[in-house]
Amino acid sequence: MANSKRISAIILIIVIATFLLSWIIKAFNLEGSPNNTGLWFSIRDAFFITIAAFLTLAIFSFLYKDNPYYKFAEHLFVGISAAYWMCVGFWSTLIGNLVPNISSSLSTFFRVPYKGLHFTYFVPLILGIILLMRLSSKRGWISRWALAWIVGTTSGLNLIRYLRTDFISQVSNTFIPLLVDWKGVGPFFSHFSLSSTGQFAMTLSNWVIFIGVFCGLIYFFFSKEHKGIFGTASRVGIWVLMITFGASFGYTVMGRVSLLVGRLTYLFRDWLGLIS
Amino acid sequence: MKKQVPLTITFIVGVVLILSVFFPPVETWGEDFSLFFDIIAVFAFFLGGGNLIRVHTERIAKKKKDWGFSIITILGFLIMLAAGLFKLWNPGDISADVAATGSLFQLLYDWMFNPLGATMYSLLAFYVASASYRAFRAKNRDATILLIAAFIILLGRTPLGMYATGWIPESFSVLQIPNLAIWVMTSPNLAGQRAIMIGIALGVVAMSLRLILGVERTYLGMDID
Amino acid sequence: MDCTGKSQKYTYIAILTLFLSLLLIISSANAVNSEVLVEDTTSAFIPNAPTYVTATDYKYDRGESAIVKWQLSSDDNSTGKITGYEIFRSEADADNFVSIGVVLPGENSFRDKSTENGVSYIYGVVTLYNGRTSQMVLSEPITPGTEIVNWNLLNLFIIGLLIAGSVIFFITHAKRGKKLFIRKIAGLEAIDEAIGRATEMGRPILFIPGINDMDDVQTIAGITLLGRVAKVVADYDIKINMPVARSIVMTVGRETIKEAYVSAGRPDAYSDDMVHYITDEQFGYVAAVDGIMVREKPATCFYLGAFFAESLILAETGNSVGAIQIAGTAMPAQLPFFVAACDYTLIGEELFAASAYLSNEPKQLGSLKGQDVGKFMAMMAIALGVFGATIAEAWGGSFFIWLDEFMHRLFTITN
Amino acid sequence: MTNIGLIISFLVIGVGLLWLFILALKGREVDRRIIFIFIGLAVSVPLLFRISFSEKATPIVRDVFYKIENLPEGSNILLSYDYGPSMAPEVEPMSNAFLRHALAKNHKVFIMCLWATGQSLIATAIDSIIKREFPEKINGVDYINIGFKAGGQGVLNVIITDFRKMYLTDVDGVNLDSVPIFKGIKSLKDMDLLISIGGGFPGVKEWILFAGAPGNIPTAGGSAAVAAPLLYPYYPKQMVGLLGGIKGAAEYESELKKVYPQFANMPTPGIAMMGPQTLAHLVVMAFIVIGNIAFFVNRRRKP
Repeated sequence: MANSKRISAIILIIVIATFLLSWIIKAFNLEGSPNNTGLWFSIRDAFFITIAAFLTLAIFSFLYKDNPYYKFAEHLFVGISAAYWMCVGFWSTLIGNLVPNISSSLSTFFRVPYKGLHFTYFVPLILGIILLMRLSSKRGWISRWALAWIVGTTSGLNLIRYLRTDFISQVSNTFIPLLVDWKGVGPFFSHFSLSSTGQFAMTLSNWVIFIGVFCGLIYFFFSKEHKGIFGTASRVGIWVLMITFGASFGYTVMGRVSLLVGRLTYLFRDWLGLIS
Repeated sequence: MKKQVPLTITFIVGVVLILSVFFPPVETWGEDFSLFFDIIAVFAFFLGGGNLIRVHTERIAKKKKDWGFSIITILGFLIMLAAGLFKLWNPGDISADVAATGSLFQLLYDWMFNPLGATMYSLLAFYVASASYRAFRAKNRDATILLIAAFIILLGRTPLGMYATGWIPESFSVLQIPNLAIWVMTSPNLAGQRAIMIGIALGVVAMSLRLILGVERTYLGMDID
Repeated sequence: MDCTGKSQKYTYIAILTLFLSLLLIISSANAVNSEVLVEDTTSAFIPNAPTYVTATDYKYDRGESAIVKWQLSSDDNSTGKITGYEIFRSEADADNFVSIGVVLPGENSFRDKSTENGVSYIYGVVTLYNGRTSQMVLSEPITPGTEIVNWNLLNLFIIGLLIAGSVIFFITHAKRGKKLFIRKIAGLEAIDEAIGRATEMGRPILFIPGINDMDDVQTIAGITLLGRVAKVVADYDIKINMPVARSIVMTVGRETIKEAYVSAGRPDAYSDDMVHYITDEQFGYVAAVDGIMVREKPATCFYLGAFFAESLILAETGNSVGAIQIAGTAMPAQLPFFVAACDYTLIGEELFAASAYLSNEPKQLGSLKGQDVGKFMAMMAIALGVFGATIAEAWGGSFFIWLDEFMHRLFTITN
Repeated sequence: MTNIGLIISFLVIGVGLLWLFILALKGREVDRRIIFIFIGLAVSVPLLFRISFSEKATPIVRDVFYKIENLPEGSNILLSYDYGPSMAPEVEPMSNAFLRHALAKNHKVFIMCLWATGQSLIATAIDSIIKREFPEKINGVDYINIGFKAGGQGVLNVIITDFRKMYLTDVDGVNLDSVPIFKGIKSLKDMDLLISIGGGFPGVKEWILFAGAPGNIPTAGGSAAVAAPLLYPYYPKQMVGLLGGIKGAAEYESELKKVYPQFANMPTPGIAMMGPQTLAHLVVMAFIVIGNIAFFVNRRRKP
């Protein structure tokens, strides 16, 4: 047990030493660079750049195994992000919308245009305070009144919007002709081509969309046994869904990789200065 | 009493917001109810912060596992909160943008919040790679179709696809990998996503209806015990 | 074909006829208010002002916008002499005309979006040709007002009524104890087989209900399926391990498993630490679950609930310890990884159907059937619409052109 | 420089893949951390040697570009920064490209966000792009930053009919009634184009559901790659076009440089990231192939 404590102490010393070293080198580096903004700012910016780099490495250390440095960085992140959202929300919506409608003295103090006293704005104020009562386990049940307003608004807004744009519009988007600028069988084969903007590609595309949507809906249809024609249609449906998942898979891999490229660019360029 | 009042609030708010679409005079009410929802949403941020403080102070008080790191969470939280609420180092006056350049709030965002958040998610690139090597198998027909489609997209979404199949003449240009990737996205993917979207839309309509009419109450029953 | 099947067929036919008859009423309502403007073309002479300017209150809003229409200036032809039209507005009594918009040649209408409800306005339109303007032609004064009902949204209201009506109908139908038919869910068999494997190999089952709280429908469905797994676990005394990321999910999970043990007549075999809380934080939770998987080497892993980026890490570790993995989630972004890495995946609504099938709860069953009516409507409409569009495009024929137009107007919301 | 880099990259990656392939064939379990090092190298090497490829815009990206390009000068364009640090590397090149394009076309740019973290991102964008590259643009006349409001779809449901009910001032506390750019702007319906940049919730989908479709306002999107496939059903009717992931950003940047010579030497982070991105894709594909070959070989070996 003792020597593992000693190893972690050594690691800690090495980390702090490299941190100070990197800070000093970065400070000189910034001081020497053409657009330096004075000694104090170089030291401060060098400190911040090094902090950001060490926090990045602390999170990457999770890849080796869960360790105290990762826990430090992760706990710091949880604390900072909670406070960040609180502050921006406070200034933008509480001061920006609530205060101008309930008190003129506060409005002048915060320099926001006073809109006159609107009693209806006390409804969200009271419900908001009630929501905070959830923190006390004894009188927590009253917080459900505020939760009710949130659930009511979300449901009321979602019901019509999803029905209109995700159901009705998607159905009308699928009213597509299965024979694109059709001039008869002769012309269709006479200038037949596989070019991506050709008539064949467009027609095939419309067929795939129609069959894909129709069979996809059959796959998610639960009121009829998937046997016979219905069974084959639902199997075609699952094949189309598999292509859809394949596409999402490809895009997700692309997305995750570019996040890593972004972080490594920071480390190589802003911190180590290996690339311009 | 404990259940009746919330159910009526949900019913009234839900119905007013639905009517505000169909009856223009009710639209003003719809705007106000949405605005009140936005203000309550900020109190929900405060609830999140309060919860965080409660959990971590409790962990420190009871010396639970990793209680030392809870101090870091609380410290980070308080420093950021002070920087934001008092607009420390903020060039402007009290009504200035909380994230104005040069303010401590913006510095902490740029140099701590941003690297931590970005790096946390960039870990996934490593996990995607290791999962690709160890877990993604063409075990059955469905998984095979999935992996083939993924290949076309992965190749088509990078210049590699163009170099590999750039030579194919225009009259067969559908077979060029980048065009094939575009076709996969705008036909089968579009059809599959649309079928899923219609399914989810009907699910949202049904669930919203159950919540407004009070048939669905699990969000209420959560903390009775 | 039991009797419920036959009565179900009648309900569909009833809904369908209701659906079609109501549609006829709507289409006539829409056809009435689309005016047709006659274009007049006179001989070209020195460019002059547009003629016959009219302003009308924009229908179905709170008096916040008006439509200005005019007939094109007689020289607005392909020679391109004029560069456009400018629209002015002034309050009826005061004579202060202010420009509110410029449109390109060939356009004959403009929508003024910022009028005050109840104030009366006069609109003027002039023809522009490179800087100079013709004299202004005025419209009659109009006062934009609020309409009570927005009739443009009648089709949205009807379709919404049909879907909401069928959901409510089936929920009340189920509440009155009537049996509602749901097809066999292949996923449930896969779950039973996976549990069977755990009993053969005598190794534990790992159950993960997602990382969201009980307010997420997917977590509720996950807990319902836990009920089925717990029943078999209680009967054959298999070790179950359920690490959770939310304290409320822990309490509900414990109740579900305890109930299964009690109904299997072995309340003493149940212990609370089968279900244990780890942390709310996404990656911290996944790291801990990975540790459990590697140590205990479960025979079967269940991932049923709401998952985010961590689905990838779970499925990969489960694969590496050689467990059979059954996943189920409605998160579109995570389905590809579960499908590629797990043995069976309940895709989106299948998770909810399985939960409704098992729980036989009226609200879940009824809403599932109501959604099926919605899907049935969507399928019929798409078939009709595509049929009409294809024939109208390829061969024409007045009926098909009308059908194509009618379906488009019915399923397009203009406000 | 770059072609040496290309050779070294392919060498490093090729040798590594071969070694992993042999291990897999022997059915040897490969520790997850070795693969981590491998993908780390596969991204770092091309980054250090600055390998980049040329890009050509695909239709779904071109539609957004030429929608902004063909709008008459001085049109109203709304940019919404709906993302945070977890998506910034992917979508920040898009928001910078949109900002440069709109300002180069002298459109009026209204900037807001539905994510709290957007407020810091906008402050950085205004400093690094508007103030530095477009010094002649005046705050409150050519562009305005109205910042964050909490509530997501709740915000959209208000500003679709009445901006001033939700936004009384801009982000610096200046009353909107006294700002020239907001004269005559009553609601979102006065915007000629809405562009939402993001990929989470609230994001492009919420802008289409709660603003673009009900208000009949043209809406375009710039989304993280994860969310792009889910938005295709809206294209082209409910969504003018979409930039999906870093590839979308790179395509838009290449179109911008082609049409606007003044941007010849502007930073193009999107194109710069496509080099390592391409090689990483290659490695992931190779992993899948190797993994599956080993899977089938081992399955045949065991009964």
